[in-house]
Formats: sequence, C-alpha cells, structure tokens
Amino acid sequence: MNAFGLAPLLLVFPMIGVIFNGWFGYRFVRADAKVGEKWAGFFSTGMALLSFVIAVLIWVSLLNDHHSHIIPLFDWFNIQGGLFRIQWAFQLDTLSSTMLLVITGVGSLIHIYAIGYMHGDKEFARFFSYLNLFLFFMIILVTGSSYLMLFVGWEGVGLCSFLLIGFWFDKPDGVGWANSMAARKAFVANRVGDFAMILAMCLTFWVFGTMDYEPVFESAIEMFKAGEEVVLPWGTYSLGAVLKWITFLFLVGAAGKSAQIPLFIWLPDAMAGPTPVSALIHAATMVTSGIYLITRSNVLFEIVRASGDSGHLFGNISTPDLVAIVGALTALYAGLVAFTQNDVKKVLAYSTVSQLGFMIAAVGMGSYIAGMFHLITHAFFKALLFMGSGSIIHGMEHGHHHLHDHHDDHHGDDHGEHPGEDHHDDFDPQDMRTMGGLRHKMPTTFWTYMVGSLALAGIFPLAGFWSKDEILATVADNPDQGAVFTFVGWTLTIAAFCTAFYMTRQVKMVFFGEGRHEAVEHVPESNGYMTFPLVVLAIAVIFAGAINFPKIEFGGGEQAYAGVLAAVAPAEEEEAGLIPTLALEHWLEHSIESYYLTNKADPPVLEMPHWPTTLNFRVAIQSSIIAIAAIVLGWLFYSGWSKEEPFAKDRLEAIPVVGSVWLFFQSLPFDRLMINGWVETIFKPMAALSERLDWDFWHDYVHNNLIRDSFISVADVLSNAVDPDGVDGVVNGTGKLIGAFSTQLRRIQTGNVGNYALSLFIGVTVLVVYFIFAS
Amino acid sequence: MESSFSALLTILMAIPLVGVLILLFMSDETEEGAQGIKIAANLVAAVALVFSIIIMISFDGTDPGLQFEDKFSWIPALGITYHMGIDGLSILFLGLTTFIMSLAIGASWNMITEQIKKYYIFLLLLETGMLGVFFAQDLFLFYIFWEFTLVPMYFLIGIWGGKDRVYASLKFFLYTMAGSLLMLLAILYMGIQAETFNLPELIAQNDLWVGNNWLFWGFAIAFAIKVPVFPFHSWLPDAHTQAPTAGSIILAGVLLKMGTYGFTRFNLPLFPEASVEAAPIIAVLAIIGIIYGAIVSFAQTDIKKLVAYSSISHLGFVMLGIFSLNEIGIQGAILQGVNHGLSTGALFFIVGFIYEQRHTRELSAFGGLWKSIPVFAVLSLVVSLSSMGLPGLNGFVGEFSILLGSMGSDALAVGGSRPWIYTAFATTGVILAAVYLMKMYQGVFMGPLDKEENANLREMNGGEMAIMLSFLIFIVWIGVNSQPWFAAMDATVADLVNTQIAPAIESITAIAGN
Amino acid sequence: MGGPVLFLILATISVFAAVSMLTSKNAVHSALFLILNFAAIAVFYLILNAPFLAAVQITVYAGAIMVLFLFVIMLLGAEESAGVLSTRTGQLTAGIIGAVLVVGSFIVAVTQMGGTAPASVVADTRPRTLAVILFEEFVFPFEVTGVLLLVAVVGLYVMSRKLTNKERMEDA
Amino acid sequence: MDLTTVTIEWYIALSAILFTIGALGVLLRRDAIIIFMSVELMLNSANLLLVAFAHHLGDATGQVLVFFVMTVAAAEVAVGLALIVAIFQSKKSIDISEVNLLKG
Repeated sequence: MNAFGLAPLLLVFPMIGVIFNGWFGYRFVRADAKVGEKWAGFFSTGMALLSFVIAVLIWVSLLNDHHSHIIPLFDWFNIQGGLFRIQWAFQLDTLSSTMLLVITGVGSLIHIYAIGYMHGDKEFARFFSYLNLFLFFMIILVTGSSYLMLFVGWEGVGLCSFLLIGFWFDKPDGVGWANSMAARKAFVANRVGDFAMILAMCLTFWVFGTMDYEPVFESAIEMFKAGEEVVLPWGTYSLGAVLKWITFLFLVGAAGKSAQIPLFIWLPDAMAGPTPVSALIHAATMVTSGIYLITRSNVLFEIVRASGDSGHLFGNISTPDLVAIVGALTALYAGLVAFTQNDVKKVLAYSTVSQLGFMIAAVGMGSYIAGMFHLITHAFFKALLFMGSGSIIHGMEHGHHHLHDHHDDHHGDDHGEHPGEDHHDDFDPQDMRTMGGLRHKMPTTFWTYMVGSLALAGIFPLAGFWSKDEILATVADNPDQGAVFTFVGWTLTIAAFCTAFYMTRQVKMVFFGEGRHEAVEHVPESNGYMTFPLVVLAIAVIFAGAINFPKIEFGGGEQAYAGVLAAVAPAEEEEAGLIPTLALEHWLEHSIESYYLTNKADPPVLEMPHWPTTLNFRVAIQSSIIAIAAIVLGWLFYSGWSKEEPFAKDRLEAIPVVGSVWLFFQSLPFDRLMINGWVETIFKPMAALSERLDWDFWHDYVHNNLIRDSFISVADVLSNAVDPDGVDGVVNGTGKLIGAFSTQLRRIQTGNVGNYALSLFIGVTVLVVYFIFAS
Repeated sequence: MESSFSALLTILMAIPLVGVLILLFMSDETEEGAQGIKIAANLVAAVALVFSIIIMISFDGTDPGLQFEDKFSWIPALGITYHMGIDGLSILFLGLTTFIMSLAIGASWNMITEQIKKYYIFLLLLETGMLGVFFAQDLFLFYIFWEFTLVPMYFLIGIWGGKDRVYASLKFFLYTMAGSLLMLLAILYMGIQAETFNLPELIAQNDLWVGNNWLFWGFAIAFAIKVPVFPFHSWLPDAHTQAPTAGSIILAGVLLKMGTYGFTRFNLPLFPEASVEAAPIIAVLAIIGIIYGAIVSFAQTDIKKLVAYSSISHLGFVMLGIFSLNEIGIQGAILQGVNHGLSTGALFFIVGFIYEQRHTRELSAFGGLWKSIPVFAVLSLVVSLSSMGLPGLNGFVGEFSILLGSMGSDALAVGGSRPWIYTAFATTGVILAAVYLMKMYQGVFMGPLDKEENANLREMNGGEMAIMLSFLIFIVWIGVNSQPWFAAMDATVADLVNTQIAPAIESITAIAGN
Repeated sequence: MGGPVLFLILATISVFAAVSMLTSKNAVHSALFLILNFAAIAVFYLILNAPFLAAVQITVYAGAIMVLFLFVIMLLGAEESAGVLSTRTGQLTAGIIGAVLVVGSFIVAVTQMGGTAPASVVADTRPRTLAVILFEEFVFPFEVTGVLLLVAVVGLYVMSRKLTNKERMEDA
Repeated sequence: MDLTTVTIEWYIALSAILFTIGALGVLLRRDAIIIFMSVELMLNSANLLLVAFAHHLGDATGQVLVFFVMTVAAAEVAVGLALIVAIFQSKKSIDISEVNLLKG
C-alpha cells in the first residue's frame, strides 16, 4: 500500500483552488467582502493543505520504499520519426518528496498568513488564485520526471512571479507602473535563464536521446564508464567536453531563477509584490529551484568534475567549480549590498540572494546534502523573517492610518520638522529609519523575528547554525580540493560575517531604540492569522537543525578527518541514539545518484568531494565567533540612533573610507551595469535603429522611393515619349477602324423582330441546303 | 493516368461557393436582411468546419501518402490534372483554415457594418481559394488557387481596411504577384520538361532538376514573400494594420501559412538537393527575421503593428524548423504554423476588440484595462503567453521542437558549420518575445486605470466569448497534449525525410567531404 | 398508313386551315382555323397508330393552348389584326423565296433518299409503354422539362406582377 | 413515285408545307398573336413528322418525343402570351413592328 498513485492529486487540488478563486471567489468578495474573503482564503488554504497531506502521504510511502517511482500520465510530445517522446510523468523520490514537503508545508502557512495580510484588498480572491497557481507550477517543477517537465514548472512559476510582483499594478502616482515594470523585469531576467535552459535541454536530447532524468543519468554513467565519445551532427566530442556545456547552461538557468550573479537584479525589485509573495516565492520556494536543478543533475556535474581537462571551461575551472565561485561571489556581494539598504524588505531580499549564494556554492562543491539542508532551513527562517517584516509593515501602515485619521485633531506642525515626512504620501512604511522600538508594540512579531534573525546569523543551536556550518565544513573537510575550495571558503566566511552584521543592523533599527516616527506609537500587533504562522515557523526554526545533526566525535581533529573518510558513509553504520544523526543525508542520498558511484560502487566510477558527516569543531567555533563578533559590532554601531534625526547619515557612511565603499554598494553598481549597460545602451538604440532601418529606410525609402518612383519615372517616359506616337497611334488607329466598321454594322440592327426572324430563317435554310447537298 | 474520385475534398471546397450563391440572392439593404446574411455566412462556415472535422477524423495518420484523392485528367494535351488530396503536410492546415475562417466570420459580426453582403462573399471565396491551395496536387491547379486567394484579400483590405487601405492593398497585391511570376516560370519550365504538371509524378522524376537551382529559388522567393521571410516582409505591416480584423486574422492565421506550406510541399520534395544546399542561407534569413522582427516589434507603439511584426519573428521560427530538414524540425514547424495561426489570430482579435471600442491602437492610450474588463484581460494574458511560448501552451510545443530540430540538423551541419549556433541565436527570439509581448500586455492591461474612456469599456458578449474560448481550447489542448497533432503528420514527414532529404544530404556531404 | 384518299383529304384540310389562319383578318378566325388544322393533324395521329397522342393533341392544343389564345385575344380586344401582310416588299420577297427554297429542298431530299421500306413490326403504342419509355429512357430530359416549366411559371410571375412604386419611379 | 400507298415521303412533304406556311406567318404577319399561332403550326408540323417516322420505323420513341415538344410549346405559349400582354400594357398595341427597342 503506497500513496504514489495519488501524485496527480498534488496538482488537482491547487488547480481547483485557482478555478474556484478565479471564477467564484472574485464574485464572492465583490458581493460581500467579509464573507467572501473567508471563502476565498480558506478555500485556497484548504487546497494547499490537501496538497500538503498528499505530500506527507507520499513521504510516508517513501520511508518504506526509497526507490524513485515514475507515475506517467499521458504523452506530451511524440514525434515518432525523430524518436522524440516526452510524457507528462511524476518522478517521486526522496529529493522531490523533500521539496514537496517544503513547498506545500511552508506554502500552507503562508496561505494562512495571507488571509490576515491581504484583508481588505479588493483583489483578495485574485491573489489567492495566483498563490494556488504558483503551488501548481512549483509542484510540477519538483515532481516532473524530465527536464522538459521541470521547465514547465520553471516557466510557470516565473509567470506567477510576474503576476504576483505586479499584483498592485493599479496603484496611483506611478507606483502601479513601477510595480508592473518590476514584474516585467523579473519575467525577462528569468527568460534569460530560460534561454540557457532551452539550449541545455536541446543539447541533452541530442547527446542522450531523451530528456527524462533517469535514462539521461544512466546513459551518462554508462558512457562515462565506457569512455564513449559523443557524436553530434557537427562533430565528435568527449563526454566531459559536452557535459561541461550542458552543465554550464544549467548554471545560467539556475542563476536566472535563483538570482545569482549576473542575473540577480530582478529579485530586490520583486519586493514590489505583497509580502506573503516575497515570503513564499522570493525566499522559500521558487528561488531555490536553481539549487534543486543542480542537485537533480548531480550526476552530470560530478562527471564533469571527474573528467579532468576536458571538463574545464577555462584555465582549470570546471563547471562545478564555476558554480561554487558564482555562488560564493553572489553570497558576498549581496551581503555587502544588504548593509546599505534602508527598506526592511530589501535587506531581506539581498539577504536571500546571499543565502542562495551559499546554497549554490554548496552544491557547486558537491555537497548536495548541505545545499538541500540549507535550502530547507532557509525556507523556514527566511519565510519567517519575510512574514515578520510583513507584520511590521502592516503595523506601520496601521499606525500611520491611525495617525492620519487624527490628523485634524492634532496640529500637524509638530512633525513637519522632518523633511520628507510632513506629507502623508511621503511616508514609507517599509523604511527602517522611521521605525524603532517596535519590540514593545509587537511582542510576538519581535520574538519570532529574533529567532529568525539569530538563525540566519548562524547562532547555536538554531537551524541556520547547523546548515551553514555544514556548508563551511565542506571546505574544511576537503583540504585536497585546491584553490577554488579555499577561495569559496574564505568568501563564504566573510559573507557569513556580513549576514550577522546586517541582520543585527536591521533588528536594532526596527525593534530597539526609540520610535523615530509618530506612527510607531500607534502600531498594533498583527492579528492571529498573521502571528500563528510566525509562531509555527519559529518553533520549526528552533528544531529544524535536527533533521541533519552531524555526528559528534570528540576524538580531535585528526580523527574527525578520519571520520570524514567514512564519509561517504555507509548508511548501515547508523548509530542508535536519542536523536538520529544525518537523517536528511540518509534520506536524500537515495536520490543523489552520484553518491553511489563513489566508493559505494565497485569499482568506483567517480571521485567527489566528501560530505561532512561529523561536526567540525574548528569550523563551528570559528563561525560562531565570527557571528557573535558581527552581532556585537552591529549592536554597538547602531545603538543610540537619534529620534530627531532619523534620516541622518548611516553610521557606516560616516566613517571615512568605509563610507565611500558603503555608498558604492548603496548605488547598486551591478544593477546599474546590467540595466544601463544592457538595456539602455544596447537595446534601445537597436530598437531605434530598427525603426529607422525597417520603416524609414526599407519600408518607406526603398519601396516608396526607389521601387515606386523608378517605376513611375519609367512609366512617365513611356507614356509621354513612346506612347503617343508609337503605341498610341496603333491603338487609336485600331479603335477608329473598328468604330467605322461598327457604324456600318449598326444599321443592320433595326430592332424589328421580323428582320431578326428573317435572318434566322435564311440561316436555317442555308443550313438545310448544306446538309442536303453535303450528304 | 489512373483517376479516382472520393469527392470529399471537392465538396468541402464547394461548400463556401454554395454559400456565395446563397448570399447572392440575399439583400443587405434592410436590418433583417443584413442579419440574415451574417447568419447564413456563419452557418456556411460552420458547415465547412464540421465537414473538415469529419475529414480530419477519418484521416489515417499512419499512411504517408495522399488520402481522399480526387484525380482525373483535366487538359490531357498539356499534362494538367485535376488532382486534390491531403496528407500529413496539409491535414492540419485543412482544419486550421476552416477553423480560422469560422472564427474570422464570427468576429466580423459587430466589426463590419458596411457592404455586408460583398464582405461575406469575399470571405467565403477566400475560404475556397485557401482550401484549394492546401489540396491541390497539381502545379497548375495550385498556381490557380494561389493567385485566386489574392483577389478577395485585395478587396477585403481595399474596401474595409483602415485609412491607408488602398496603398496597403495594392502593395500586398503587387508584392505577392511579383513573387509568383518567378514561380510561374519555374512551373511552366518543369511542366513542359516533364510533360506533366501532376505533383506526385513530378516528384518521382525530380532527378531532372538536380543542379538547376533557379527553379528552387523561383519557388522559394514566391513562398518567401508570402511567409514573409526577411527582407521581403515590408508588405506585411501595411497589410496587417490596414486590414479589417477578420482580414488580419485570416492573413496571419492562414495566408502566411500558405508560404511555409509551399516550402514543405514543393521545395523540399521537388528539389531536395537544392534545399539542403540552401538550408544555411534560409536558416540565416530566418534567424535574422526572428531577431529583427522581435526588435522592430518592440519599437512599435501601435499595438496592431506590434503584433504584425511579431509574425515575422514567429514565422522565422517556422522557416528555421523547415530548413532543419529533419523530422523534429519539420513537424515542429508545421505545428508552429498552426500555433501561430491560433495565437496571433487571437491577438488580432484582441486588438480588434479593443480598437472597435476605443478607435485607437496607440499603446499610450491604454493602461489598467484589467480593472475594467477583467475576464477579457485574463484570456488575453493566456493568448499572449501562448504567443511568447510558455510551456503548457501551444507556442512552446512548436518553438521547442523547432529549436530541438535545428540543433540536431544534419543539413545545417554540412560543410562543418555548427547547427547549435543557429539554435542559440534563434533562442534569443524566445527572450525577445517575452520583451515585446510583455510590453504590450503590461501597457494595455496593467498600470492604473486613469483614463475615463478605458473605464467604460464593455466586457465581451456571448459571441465574442465563444470566439476567444474556441481559440483558447486549442491553445491549451495543443500545449498540453501535442501528441495527436504530431501523430497526424508523423508518417508523411518521415517519408519525406527518408526518401528525399536523407539521400540528398548524403550525396552533398559526400561531395563536401571530397 | 391509311389510304391515299384519306391522306389527301386530310392534307388538304390542314393546308387550307393553315393558309386561312395566315390570311384571315380577324384574329379569332385565325385561332379557329388553327384549331381545325390541329384537329386534322389529330386524325393523322390516329392513322399513324398514335391514338393516345391524338387524344393529347385535342386536349392540350385544341383545348388548353388555343383557349389561352382566344382568351388573350379577347382580353386585349385585338380581334382586328394589324395588317395582314408585311408592307415591306423586301421582306415579302425574301420570305417567299425562302419558303419556296425550303419546300423545294424537302422535295429534293425526299426524292434523293428514295423510298425506304417501312418497318415490318407495328410499334406498341399503348400509353403504358409510352410511360415506360418516358420514365426510363427519358427520365433526365423529363426532369429538365419540369425545370423548364418551373422557369416558365416564374417568368410568368415576373412579367405579370404589378410594378411597385419604387420600380415605376426607376423606370421613369 | 408510288401513288398507291401512302409512304413516309408524303408525310414529309405535308409537314414541310405546313412548316413553311408557319414560317411565312412568322415573317409576314405583324400581329404578335398570329405570329405565335404560326409558331404553334411549325411545331405541329414537326410533331406530325415525328409520329410519322415513329410509325415508319416501328419505334414508339418518336411518340414520346412529341410529349416534350408539346411541353415546350405550352411553356412557350404561356411566356409568349404573357409577353404580349405586357407589351400591350405599355404600348397599347401588339404590332411588333412598333417594338424595336433593340435598334442599334
């Protein structure tokens, strides 16, 4: 008895939600906002929860049976002549099950939260139908059994992201246009990644003859074992040389979706969407699909790593190395930018980019379990932080409304001294500089936010500590992997410092000190729909580290390394303890095929970096010290922010050299490079040029002037010179001749019936005579 | 020659003509008369549609040859035959034609108010002509139908078009006509040399023209103008923007496909070697068209012109697929032809629907229409997404097959060139499609609703809803389950590739190898 | 084929009736002479083994068609016919020469062809047999004839209906 | 020429004479109604010949053809008389020499 057959229901439930809310919910809300919101909200939450239940059932079934299960539905493509066949099929294994649990679990909580957050919005039902649609596509993404099905979800979540970022497209004063521009930017940036995905899939097909995961991986392994070469229409290549391009293209695709350098610029703008969206799509689920993609394709990446020279893209950097480097650089860069942001959500957005960099770096180093582990914990605490920030924004808006309602009673002059604040339209409920001291106003939000921040900073024993530690330990545990690992290790360590620092800055600015705006005085705690998910997630964050506790061996460093050699760690050695260690690893390793190709295989096919299995005390202590140092520093820096001067220079900006660096990062150099460098200087002139070239030149000039005018001038010559005497003479002469002849003929037509009858009669007679004498 | 007569195709072609006869006896002078004409025209189109569905259902996809043949000698002295038949190359276009025609005739209900009788007569004549183009299996017959379609379209643009309609219709007519002349020369040459105009017989002796590349180009230029392939595209924006909505739908939906169909039906089997030799050239033109069309489309502020230019981009994909010269590419291209007909047809309907109420097509005049006409906005979103190739909708199925086919193309790899470069450039069209379509969609439907005229728009009525939903059903169906659509042409295309193109590639590779 | 005497008598009657029809001034008289001619021909039909046709000849021609003629003559009050013969001499001469030529041609034809022997069998001319031939061998012409009649009816309607005011305006 | 039995030639001659009389009527009379009567006469002469040949050849088909001729005659008379009435309505005369709209 297993639940795999229920897989289609995973999609059916969210789709029902989409249809219900798209068709009925809209009318319900319009008819009666209060009751309608209940219906719309609870219905789609219910659908998300039902999907979660199915996901749990599938998980339970997989506990008994670790193998991957393919549930085919029906053919999508089938071009028999080209042997190209793609089915709609689910692949249920431990990896997709893990993703499913995160998506539907966190997704359900965010649905509940959104009921509270979106309360009062006229487009309440539309919002929930988008959320359900997003779940639908996200589930396709993680359960598809082929790259092409993954791509369906991949584009589908991009679409939902577009719709949800642009959700408030009708706000006045240009805000609506800005929102929809942000949505478009996200869509197009994602499309750049999709460009690479399409090429990667095409290449995969022509190399392996299929796009289904399992056959692709199996034949890749077979070809690698046999040292076969790949025959493509344009030549013959070694497997590594081809796979390095496929994996490179996957990296570009992942960079688009998971907001890595150079395509991350859309994610901070995506904060224009409602906060539950930021929590669900732009923190917990969609943006992690790049990590999922690389983890899913681990065999291909590991073969490239093991291919030596032929797998090198440039110098001696192979694709997995490049993945790690891109991840690490993104982690650092986004961490630095997060320092400079004053918008409460933008800080979290850059933080997300940075943490995604950590995960990408982890999978790039072959530490797929660490990447997935961080993905899960990050989903918990970043969703928590985003929802917390939503709660704060909500509170600030309420406070401001409250203030504004009493505006007539109090005289507004007393806060007119703050420029940019004297008019209520200029009030930005997301600006951290106007906050402060919210911990008393919003206790639940505060405490849960603290848990999330500390987890993100990597403080023991919260979830972030364990997962981030495992990533850093990967570097430490693989001292033989060369310069790339060392570089990535140091970069990530600095990024970890940044993480702790900017989170401290944020927490200090938002919750501590004195309120720097009157609105703070009137901020209420958010309602139960919003705080309940916060509490649930906070508890999850506290305990989530348990899903992959490392083994703890007190044998000192040397022995720790020895333990690592066991690394690759036979599952049978599992120790019975109070808390099971390495649960996630034992669970996921069934889906990471390359794991079975190392020393588990006989003979070993691949060599891959070791996965950290025991707690590396050096790394743990080092990173804890860094985190605590950053927190202390941040605390000192940002204490005593004056109530009177909320918009004074930032503390870091005030320091001579650091200040200019700070300003450099605040000006978002990368975004400018991408937007100005690309769109402005390349695309717009091209469009203008094409307008000139196509319309003015090709259409108007060539056709109207060259072709038409030359035709007309030739016609002119003909009609004025040649025609009158030559052609015309002949034509007119003929005409006159006919005219004269017809004048004579005309006389015969008397109009008298008798005459006509006579001619008929004569004709008949002649014929009769002819017939008689002819015979 | 052996004659056979299953009559189905001839009857299908006669249905619109019967409709024309009926309409001739009706009067559009009174309100009721005009109503009657509309109903009659819609009924005739519906009958043709039902009839074509019956033919499609009874079509056998596993048979590579012609089916439902009507074949007898017509002018024996010249070797001209009356030969109609369909196979995998044309079966989808048969359905597309009758389907698009029904919708175009339906879409004209409110949009055309003058000279109704003539208008519907021209539409029905056009339907017969287009069906004839797709059925004809004799070069002479084909040429007659090919030219015949020009006439009704010329009048449709010239009488019911926008303000520059005379210019546009003349340009359309002359452009296409000029291209056809070369084809006529080629047809006459071939017919006289082979002493027959019957297509299957000509294909059987296509060795006669090996090395005679001007014949290939004679056909290719005529078709390229119709498609239109860059740089022959400049009639298209004029014709599209000036044509009435139904005209644009038909133009995009079916007439342009006559060009791509011509390539598959005539160029590939008649001149396989010339096709292989020309593949890189045409593929490059196709890719220029993809990128160029997309960029120019982005620069437009008139939404109808934007959609018109997007056709150039989309048909670039189709051309690339055909000249990949393998099963995946060709089948993808044929299906993409159908897809383009559906999604661009629907886009023109959307533009027409908005234009009818606002009398402007300037992007800046719109904004926030989602708020005033939400149902229409949602359906338009799906159509736009289909046009930009979102997986799960029809556009992706065609585009992806084409890209896949082009990367594995042996023809494009002849002489050591790298097909993946073609694929990579063509794929940028996918990004650009998102850029220009999103620009249009966002500009029209999103943003604040700050103009009063936009706030008072009416939502679709029942008939318009039915038209949109008919488009959408196929957009989703093909997108989710393309297998039956591919199955219809599997056998024919495989036969074409195996018997004609593969040997040609082999011989040319052998020459290039030496 | 009957005796020569009978033939000559009937032939004389029919020719006399025809010539009288042509020359009489009164249209009603012309019609009555024509009926006489038809009656003579009906007797010929009886001689020629065509009793059914003879009956039809009387009912259709003498009955229906000629009644129609008389009806129209009286409706229009056109008894006094407009001139017996054409005043144009050219026409007259040409007509007479033509007539002579035709008759002459026939006579030449007859003499040249010589006498062919009549068939030994006597055809079965019962109405039933005629019907079988009509509906089997000639069914398509029969249908076409039906269409012809329909067209005639439609034509009659078109010609005889009253003009609408609008059309009268257009005519003027 | 055998004058003792009535052969087919006799009938040919008779019908030729009748036909010519009819033709002359058409040519020489100006009264439209008489012209139509003459046409009827011509048709009858043809009928007579058909029946005579049917008898001569022993084949009833000739008689069947007479039916068709009669039908055509009936249709012609109906249309023709209607025309005459119409002409009379507009010209107040049935003299065909006054009807010459086709004059070139």
